Parts: sequence; C-alpha cells; structure tokens
Amino acid sequence: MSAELADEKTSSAYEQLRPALEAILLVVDEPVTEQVLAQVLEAPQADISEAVVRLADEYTQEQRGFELRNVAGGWRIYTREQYAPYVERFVLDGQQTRLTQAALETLAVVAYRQPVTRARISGIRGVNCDGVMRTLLARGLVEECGSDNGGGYLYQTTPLFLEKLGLGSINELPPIAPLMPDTDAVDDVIAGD
Amino acid sequence: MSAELADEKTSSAYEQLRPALEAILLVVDEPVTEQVLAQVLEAPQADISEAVVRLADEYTQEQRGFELRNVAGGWRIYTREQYAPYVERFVLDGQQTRLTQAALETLAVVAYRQPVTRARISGIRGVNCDGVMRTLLARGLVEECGSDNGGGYLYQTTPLFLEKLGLGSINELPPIAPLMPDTDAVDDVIAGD
Amino acid sequence: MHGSNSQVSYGQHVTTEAALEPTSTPEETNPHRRASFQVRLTNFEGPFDLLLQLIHQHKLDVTEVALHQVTDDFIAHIRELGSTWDLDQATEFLLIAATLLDLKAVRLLPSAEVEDEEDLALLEARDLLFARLLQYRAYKQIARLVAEKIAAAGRRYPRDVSMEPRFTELMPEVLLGIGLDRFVLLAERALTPRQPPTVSIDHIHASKVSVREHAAILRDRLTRNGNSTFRALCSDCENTLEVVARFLALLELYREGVLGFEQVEALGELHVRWVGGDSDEPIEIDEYSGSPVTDDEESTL
Repeated sequence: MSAELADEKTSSAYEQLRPALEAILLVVDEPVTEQVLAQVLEAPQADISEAVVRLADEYTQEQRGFELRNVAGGWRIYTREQYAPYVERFVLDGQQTRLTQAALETLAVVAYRQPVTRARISGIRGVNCDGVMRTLLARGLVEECGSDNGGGYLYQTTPLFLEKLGLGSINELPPIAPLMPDTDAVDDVIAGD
Repeated sequence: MSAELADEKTSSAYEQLRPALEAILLVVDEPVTEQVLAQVLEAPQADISEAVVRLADEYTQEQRGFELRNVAGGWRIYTREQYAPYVERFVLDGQQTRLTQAALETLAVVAYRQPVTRARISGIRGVNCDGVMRTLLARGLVEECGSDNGGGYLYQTTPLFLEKLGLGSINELPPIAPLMPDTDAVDDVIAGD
Repeated sequence: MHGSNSQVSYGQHVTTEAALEPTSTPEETNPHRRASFQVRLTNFEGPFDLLLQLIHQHKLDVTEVALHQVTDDFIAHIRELGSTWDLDQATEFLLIAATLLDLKAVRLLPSAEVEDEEDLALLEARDLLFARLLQYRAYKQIARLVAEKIAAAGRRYPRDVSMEPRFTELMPEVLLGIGLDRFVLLAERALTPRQPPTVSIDHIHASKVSVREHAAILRDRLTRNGNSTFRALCSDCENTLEVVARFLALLELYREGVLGFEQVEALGELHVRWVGGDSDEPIEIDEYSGSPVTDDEESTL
C-alpha cells in the first residue's frame, strides 16, 4: 500500500517534470548536467536523475527515432543509431549545400572583422548568430582561434574559405568602401560593449 | 474485416515511417517539406502527409514538451509554448525588437492585399508608409515581387513572415471579410438613416 | 430582406464598443477630455486612427454622427495651443478637421431628398470615407492578431542544434553560390550600421535651407524639361528639410502662376507642369523664417 502510494507520488512528479525537461533537452546543443536541470526546473536533483533515466527508457520502449543519451556527464538528444541511415541519406540528398543569405552575411562579417566574437557579430547583424555560426563551423568556413579578454571565443575564416573565394590570403579581400570614418567605434556602440 | 486489415496496414506503415521521420526532423534546421521527406524516405507523399499529421497529434496527446508544426510550407519540431520560460534560460534570442503598431498594420495590409503597391497601402492606412515599408523589407518580412502596370513596385510577404507568425501558409490567416462589411452594406446603412 | 440583415450586422459592428476600441487607454475615462486630447495626439497614426479614437471617445455611432461635438473640441484645442503648435501637428489637425467638417457638412444636409449633384457628391464622399474607415479598422484588428501570433510563435523555439559530427562529415561540399564581387557587396551591407531606433534631435540643429534657392533650382529644371513629378524634383534632396523647402518653393511658384499641378489620386504621384514660358524675368519668392541669411540681407535685419 505504502509502496503504491510512493509510486503514485513519483509518477505525478515525473509527469510534471517531463514536458519541461523535454523542451529543454530539445534546444540544448551541449549535454546538460542534472545539476543545471535541477536548478532551472527548481526540482530536487534526485527527481531529475530519476526523470531523465525514465525518459530515456521511454524513448527506447516507444522506438522513437531519437534517444536521450548520457554523454560527458550530461544529457542530450541524439539520433537513434538504427535510424542514422535515413539521416545520412537526408544529408547526402544535398538539400543543404548552399549557404543561406544569413550565413553569407555572417561569413562576410567574420571575414572583415576577424578575429571576432559571436557577441560582436550578433551586435553587428542585429540578430542572434549562434545557429548560423554553427553552420559555418560545421561547413569548415570559420574556426575558433582563442578567446578575447572577456572569455568569449574568437573566430576567424579558414583556408577553405579563401579557396572558395579564390583568394591567396585574407589580405587579398578588397577593402570595403569607407562607409563610416570609424566603423569599429560604431560596432562597439551597437554591440553594447 | 477488410477495414480492419486496411487499418492494420496503415498502422504498420506509420509505425515504420515514424522513427525515420523523427530522426530526420531532429536534424533539420528549417521547416522540411513533405516532398523532401517523401524523397528521402522513399515513401508515397500521401503516406508522409498522413504520418506527419498523426505524429503531431501524438506529441500533443502525449503532452510532450515539444510539438511538430507545419510552418511556412514545411514541418519542424518546436518547443511547446507553455514551457518557454524554461527554454529561455538556454536560448536567448537577443535583440528581438518589437514591431511598431504602424509596422504591424502595414504588414496586415500587405498580407491580405498582396501583391500590393506602396501607394495602395498608404491609401488604406491614410498615411505614407515608405519608412515602415523600409523597416519591413530590412527585416525580411516583405519583399518586392515585380511591378504593376503603372510601374509601382509590388510587395508580398515572405516565408520568414509565415515562420514568424507560425503559419503554414498565408491561407491560414483568418478571413478579413467578417471584419470589413462590403461596400453594399455600407450603402445600405447610409441609405437607411 | 437581405439588405436589412446586413444593415443590422453592420450597425452592431460600428456601435459595439469593443469593436471600436483597439487603443483604449486609462486616459479614456478621464473626464477632462481636452487634457487627454494632447496625450492621444502625440501617438496616433494618421487621420483614420485619430478619427477612430475620437468616435470611440464620444461613444459615437457613426451613423448617428454627433460630430459637431468633436469638431468643437478640435477647434477649442487648436485655440488653446495658440501660437505654440508645430507644423507636423498643425497639418495633421487640418487634415482631420477637414475630414470632420466634411462629415458634418454632409450631416447637415436634408437626407431624404437629394437632388443636387453636389449633394450627391458629398454623400458619395461620406460613403467612401465610411468604407475607408471601416477598412482601416479591420486592418487594425488584424494587426492586433498578427502581433498576438508573432508573440506566440516567438515563444516556441525550433530545434536548432549542431548536427552530430558523423553527419556533418557526409555533407556535400558547401557552395558559396556567389563570387568575390557579391561577397564584398554583402560585407558592405552587413557592416553598415543599422540605425538604432532613437528619438531624432536632428531638427534642433538642422541646417538651414532657403526656399528662394530651391525655387531657383526648380525653375531651372522645369523650364528645361517642361514637366516633372514632385518625386523626381526631390530625388536629389539630402534631407526632409530640403524636400519641405522644395515643396514650399513649388507653392510659391504656383502662386506666381507659372506652375500647374495634377494629382490623380490621393497620395499618388504629384505631376508638376511649367506654364510660365521661358522668360528669365526674376520671380518674387518670399523667404521663410529661419532661412540662412545672405550677405545683402544682413543689413536689413
């Protein structure tokens, strides 16, 4: 009887936690620790630990196309191994060979402002650039090159980028018209730093 | 008996499609069309159309933290609206400047009257709309689409507009007619007073 | 029968408070109407907007127009402002006042018998105004819906995470899809700072312009080309002030009888025709206050 009661209690706790947990796990790019999840969801860490395991089991039992995996001390959603061939086919299908306008613009900012942080790029473009930067990194057009004083990663263009534009070195990029006498100062204002 | 068999057949087709669908939906970075899904999964498009709707319903019925939505002509997984407060601790899409009332009204006119000239929009709103249109163009919510006989540029809304509104297509906008009595009705009233 | 049905539903639309209330603010309950006039005028969007607000404020049924009240308020407000009003507000006022007076004039006509062509024209104008007002209100309501949809969609976040490395490795080689020329253009555009939304204070230290000078420019161009459009005549203006100067100069030239105007539809292209012949006799152009002072004028000031 008391075991049943306890079960019911955990059940409802889990049901309350589950959707919020799923929402977070859907958007995180890096595995997220149980500690962080507990903080954000304002739940005891023990409940979280139980919930993620239960959710991972659920995904497996329901034969979902994705799975919840514990990697490097945190949790993240990955493609389930047996369905990887479909993803591979999708990727190979070549729907994504062309860069979007947003990606090209971001690439242009990196090219002319390198080394540069994401915060600064977002400031210049007026929109968050995280997603686009991921694409550029994945496509090997930009790369990390250390960090600035504030601890933000710095990015620069890669040799592949030069190759794509048919340039020998970054110095061969044509100077852009003097739009502003002091663009850096303006960037600073816009980036708010 | 045969109906049952048919049901079973669809059911098993769906069960085969589902995890593969989920695997692909998990990696797309923009709404993916049923056509592409059909190609990659080598399934009839009708089966895909049925499967995505069924999967979207499933996510809602199971009260998952995410939902499958038809946006701008394609399908993509989003976090469910009510869990936004948790998600926002992880994704901060900074600098989401709000549209002004004037911009919203202008956008509404373009959405319902497209393709439409600036002169016409100004006529409807009773004020010049050039500045507002520049903003909407810069934010990628409207675009030029040719010119009318008089040589004025025509404008229409973009797929980004649909995405920002969470609409599958422009037809999902509610009809404006009930809000706007036709001229006959106006005539009646005026004749009747 | 059908006609009377649609009449009823139309009447409900217009008189229902909620339907006319897109911009309800706490100030609306303020019994001191005139004080709140000022507040509202600072943020309305064009004459239709204000008209809608006024109609709501006075709980007016558009078909039972008691607009004389509104008109009186208006005139009183303008008087109160005395000499302190600015050009922007004044022109908006005039536009709205004209619209209201138009409505009022129509209202005063006996509605049963319409014989005069002019009466008919006035009635038609009123029909048109009603129709446009209702149309505007419809879009205003839709705008609210658009805002709601944007807000809701903004709270749903798409899955947008990096692809697992084993998939990215498979990706076909990326195409830039553009050459160096286009890339540089893109960079220029991307690096051009966006104007942050600010309250402009440019007018405080705006450079002064001379209507007389701009009249000379216009005269020169129009005698050469015969006719043009206001848009074309202002295409080289660097700021709004210069456009205003050109416009005032056009009015001055019109007063001198050397110009003709034609505008087919409201807010449409304004065509300007030179009718002053090609004599180069000097034309007297009034200068406006705030014009730059030239050397020969200085002594007289």
